[in-house]
Amino acid sequence: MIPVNYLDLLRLAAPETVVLAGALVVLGVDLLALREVETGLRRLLLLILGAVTCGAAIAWMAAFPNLGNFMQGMLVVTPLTQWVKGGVLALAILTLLLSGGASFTNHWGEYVALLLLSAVGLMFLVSSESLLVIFIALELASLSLYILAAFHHDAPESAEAALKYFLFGSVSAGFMLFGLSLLYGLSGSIDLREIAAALGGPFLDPLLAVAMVTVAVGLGFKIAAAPFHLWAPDVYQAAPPPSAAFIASASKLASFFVLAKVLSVGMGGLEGRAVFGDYLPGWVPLLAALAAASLLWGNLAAIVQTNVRRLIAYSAIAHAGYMLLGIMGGKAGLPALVYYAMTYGFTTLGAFGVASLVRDRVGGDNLSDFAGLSRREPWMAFCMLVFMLSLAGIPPLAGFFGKFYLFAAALKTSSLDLLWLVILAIGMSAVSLYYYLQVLKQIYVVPPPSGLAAAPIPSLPKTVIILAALTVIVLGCAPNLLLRVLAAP
Amino acid sequence: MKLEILPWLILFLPLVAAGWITLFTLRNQKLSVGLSIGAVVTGFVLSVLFVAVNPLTPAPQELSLNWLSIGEFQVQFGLRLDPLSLLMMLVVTGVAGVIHIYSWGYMRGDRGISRYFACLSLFTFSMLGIVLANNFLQLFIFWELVGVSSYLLIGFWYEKPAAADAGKKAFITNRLGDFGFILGILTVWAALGSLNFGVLAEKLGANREALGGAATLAGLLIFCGAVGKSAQFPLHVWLPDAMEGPTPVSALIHAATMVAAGVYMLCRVFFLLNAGALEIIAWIGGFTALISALMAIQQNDIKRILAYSTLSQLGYMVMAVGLHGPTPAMFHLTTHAFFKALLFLGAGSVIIACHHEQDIWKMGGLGRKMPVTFWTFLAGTLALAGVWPLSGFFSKDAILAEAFERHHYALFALGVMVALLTTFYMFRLVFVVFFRPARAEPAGHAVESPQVMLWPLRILATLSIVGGVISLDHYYRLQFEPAAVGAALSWTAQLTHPFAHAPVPAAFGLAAALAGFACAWLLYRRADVDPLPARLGPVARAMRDRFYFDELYQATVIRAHDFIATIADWADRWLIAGLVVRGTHGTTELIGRALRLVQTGNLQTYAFLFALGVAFVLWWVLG
Amino acid sequence: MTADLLFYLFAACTLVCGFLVIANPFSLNPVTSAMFLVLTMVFLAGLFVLLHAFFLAAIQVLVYAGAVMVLFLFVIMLLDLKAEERRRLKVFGITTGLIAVGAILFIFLNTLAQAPLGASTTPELEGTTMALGKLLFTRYLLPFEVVSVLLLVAMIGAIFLSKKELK
Amino acid sequence: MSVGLQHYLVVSAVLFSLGLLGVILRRNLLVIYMGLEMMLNAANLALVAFSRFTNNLDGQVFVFFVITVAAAEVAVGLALIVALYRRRQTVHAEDLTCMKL
Repeated sequence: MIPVNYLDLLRLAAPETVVLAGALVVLGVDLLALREVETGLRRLLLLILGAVTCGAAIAWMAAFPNLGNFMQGMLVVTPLTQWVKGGVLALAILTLLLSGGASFTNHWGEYVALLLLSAVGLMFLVSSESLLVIFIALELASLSLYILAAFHHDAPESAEAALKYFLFGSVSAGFMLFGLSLLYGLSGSIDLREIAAALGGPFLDPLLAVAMVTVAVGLGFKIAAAPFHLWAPDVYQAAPPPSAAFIASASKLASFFVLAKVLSVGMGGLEGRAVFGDYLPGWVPLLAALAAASLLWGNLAAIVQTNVRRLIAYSAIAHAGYMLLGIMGGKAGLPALVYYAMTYGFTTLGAFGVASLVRDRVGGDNLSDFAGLSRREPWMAFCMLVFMLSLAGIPPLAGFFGKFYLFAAALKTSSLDLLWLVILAIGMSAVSLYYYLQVLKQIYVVPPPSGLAAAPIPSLPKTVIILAALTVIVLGCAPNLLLRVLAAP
Repeated sequence: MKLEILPWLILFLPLVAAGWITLFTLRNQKLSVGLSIGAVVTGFVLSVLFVAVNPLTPAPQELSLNWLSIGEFQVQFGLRLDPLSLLMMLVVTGVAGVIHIYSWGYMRGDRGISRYFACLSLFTFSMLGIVLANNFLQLFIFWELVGVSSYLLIGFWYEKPAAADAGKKAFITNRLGDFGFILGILTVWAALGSLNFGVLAEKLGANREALGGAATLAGLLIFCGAVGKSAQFPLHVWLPDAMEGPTPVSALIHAATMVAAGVYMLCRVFFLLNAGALEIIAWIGGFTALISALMAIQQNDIKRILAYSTLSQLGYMVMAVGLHGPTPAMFHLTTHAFFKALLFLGAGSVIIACHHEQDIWKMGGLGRKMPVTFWTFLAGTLALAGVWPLSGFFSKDAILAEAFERHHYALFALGVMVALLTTFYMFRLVFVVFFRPARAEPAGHAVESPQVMLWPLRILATLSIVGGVISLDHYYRLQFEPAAVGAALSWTAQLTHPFAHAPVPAAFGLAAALAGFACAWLLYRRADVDPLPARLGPVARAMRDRFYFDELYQATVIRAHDFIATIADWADRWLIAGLVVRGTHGTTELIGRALRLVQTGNLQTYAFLFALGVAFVLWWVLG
Repeated sequence: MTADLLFYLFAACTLVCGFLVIANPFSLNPVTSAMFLVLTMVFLAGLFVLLHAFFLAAIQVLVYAGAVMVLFLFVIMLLDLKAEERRRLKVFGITTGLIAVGAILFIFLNTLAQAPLGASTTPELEGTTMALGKLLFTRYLLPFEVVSVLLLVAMIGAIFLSKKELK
Repeated sequence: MSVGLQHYLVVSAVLFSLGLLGVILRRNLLVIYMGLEMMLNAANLALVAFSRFTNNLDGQVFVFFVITVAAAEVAVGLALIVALYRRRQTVHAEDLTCMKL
């Protein structure tokens, strides 16, 4: 009989508990106190309540840095997981504030609560090393996100996209569960460290390879890596913009972190080698294949897109390819990966924000709807410039440094084994500039359509977008701010 | 090292100006202009002060801050101060300052003048960043920033679709070169574990073979960056299009400084390049020099002629680097910065006077109406043509001498040929633009430009004339061959030094200039339409040797020109524009069709592809 | 020996019913599929019993056959979907789908055949309610709590999504 | 040959593939869901079998949670179908092609 210390659990899971309590409060307040309040005010109050909750959780983590390990890996809190959770919460705050001017629903209580609950799921996902908790947390986050994707009350595509998201999520959850069961069966444990100890390496049992692949399929779905990305363009295009932004940013950050953890902690000795002529099965060749496919598919498909959100979706697939290189970079790659995923999160969130503003104003988010944005909204145009150039990897923005550090880590760790993949990645990032400039061309060069009524844009989303752009610039100029703490042993 | 704060100030003043203008003074044009000019002129004064206080010595100095330190990955943000960077800093701030002042006159009345000066300041900052960088990563960051500011400035008149497209083309083409560059940087880092130039030089100095088998590859990858930025074949296509930007921008960015950054970078990392890489570099440079000189002959747009001429001279410099001669390369880079900036500014003056007419066959007779412009332009032309005792002669001679001394006679002959062609097309330009009566209405009413535009011309003309005898090569030699350097020669000794030191190249150089001038004189002194395309030439005033030159031209030049033009056009259309810039109709069509087959929106198709993906990945991992 | 026979019986029934869920040659009505799914679940519960997982067998029947299936039938009735599935079958789609799934199944079975699983310890584990319950509230306390949050999400979602939008 | 772990795993793998096949081939969303349920159940079977043959109760606890999660998922999924049916009057996968390319 193992004694349980409930206080211990509460102490370690305090940030999650705070957010969960916040979600319940939001629901309760919405039902009891705000029934009669006018929608705009109600929305504002609920969003601020949600943001304050996330802020409180961050503050808690900063003030009481409790580290520890609850019940052999059920909950493992380290400085790095705290930072990743902080990133998830910061992205949640921005997503919430981004919704301040949106009108896709009237059920703001449910919306905010679900967003917070999915953040809870992502936080548990980040800080657990137990297969069971990882699975449940993943499902918690996913279920909330499915619902969030369907929140658009008068757009039929929204429900369709959510359904596709749901179906693919469930199929990949099925695959992942199958893989987890094999992993459990082969090692006799559900704790990642015990699994690593039981499995050893470096030679890969075929059944273990199946387990590895199916688990990677499940997580590959979450990170939208090709060929498991098919849902992403539809969801990014049709879900309410803030939901899509959250799916593209926070969910991706947490999923990448957990994929890296499952592979590097749980299958520590099974890297294998992905060099032509010197092939050793393992997760490096697996990820290399996914990365190459994502890079090619994402970048090439983005070239022909006419819808900006769909374009961002394909570019997100391509970026999943870059980030996979970070996992292959091993220990040195992890900080690079987290840095990249975080800055990418801010960038893509901001880009979705701009797209959502354009959509509210012009009525669509096709490329042509961005025409002349620089003359209507110079600040938003400038922010979009920052986001696009950062995604394309132009210094001194965060996207450049993130890529550089990822590539360097992957090359160094693999002692040039992955050179071919790095070459592909750099080449594809050169190609990507083409479609990012396509967006900028619309914004800066093409004259705006005449007869567009001037309307003030809500200040809350505007502030969020400018904040995101600032973050991208500052973290690009001074990457050490974030990297130093991420790489701290 | 005294006054260590100065280099930092010089670097960051333009950035402060750019930021301040963007944030606060976009509406106040006068203040914006003043801030921008003030920043760069102050930078120049401080540079002079700094060099005066700290005499140039071969020992490099570094000022650095820790920028990044993550495990074994250490990068500094630092300034490397040695003769190379200090001289280049003087050149950049000096030329930029002159061009800033000129722009004030040239851009007067443009609505976006504040934006223009903000971009110009941003450019100056980035260029200084390249010059002063002490490590590869920092160099690359500023390298890209220079690309961004060039993109913004080429597309400055974004209402013109051609300008916007040219900006995009320049940006993307440069990105292709940078693809190789960053890969080269990563290779060097993976092999040697550092990005700092000083550390790398030490490591390679201690062990020549430290890079192992990757040496040639790394060298060529890094050279890719220079191919893009310095517009060498086959990535040369963006530079002529970049002439869509305002003329002072062409002078500063696409003639004097930014495009020279590639050459500068090659000299900066000269220690990394091994003989194999250098050989290829030399040939690419020589080839670029020749084809672009040939192309320049048949251009009618005054700025495009100068653009091709720039390409050709850049090829010259790259060839010099490839011939193990960073000293002559940097020497020529410096003098070229003077006279090519002068020529562009002179062209700008002409263009303004002719109400934005750029076709040389619609000009004429401007020599009388614009005397200052004419005489300074002539000085620039003579310098570019390599006429003794102007600056171009000395630097060009240094390159030819390098080729001659290394017994690289093929490239030597190529260099002489290019020198001949250079004189030819430049005097063609001079004759057509400044002599004969005006051929079109605007040129008839042309008047001299305002003083704010003329003083920069005078300053640059002075530099172009004396640039060869102010010991520039001596100081560069301090950097590259500190062992072989003697005392600086007096300016009179420098005047005759080439003839004493290496008479054969000097004689060939002068002869080439003379021959080129003679051809131009015969063909264009009295021409009102270009006689070359007509092929027969004006029979009425036929003279035997005229025919002789004409036929020679037909037999060799035109055919070679046609051939090369076909190749270059093919490269432009298919390699660069086709596959990358425009994505061609075919490519996008293909992708679109493939995508339509896959992303049908149909769940079943998605599910099937998902399963197929799983099966494939399983197969791949199980091997 | 009886256990072995029962295994084969239950396994065969599970798979046959499973097949009939997805491809019933006699009826494409979702109600039939749902009924066969119930049977599949029940036979699976039988397999669980053979594996001495008594508690799970009970749960399986209760939750799946009891709750989930009712939910399915409820929705089918609610949407009134009797005469829907009358569309042309696509031979190409079916073939390619079969090939893809066949490939995956082949890989699974092939690796299972090679896997060194035979010599395991003698099974003596009993999945009693007592043992599971103790674990649930000690070692598995955290997932237990997280699952409760998950159910909350499902509840909010189900209510929000299926209720009629008030105009 | 007496029934061992391998036998259960084979059943599990076949059931999993059947479920996947249902997802790929069937066009009625409800039946697709049933396929999904079968995939999850196949994994459950493998977990229970492993638990039994490695003398480790973790697997059974895992299954307990999976059943709960699956029930929650079904609730949300069916609600999604109902919501979709309200707006589009269809439960056919082929009718869901608003977005392409």
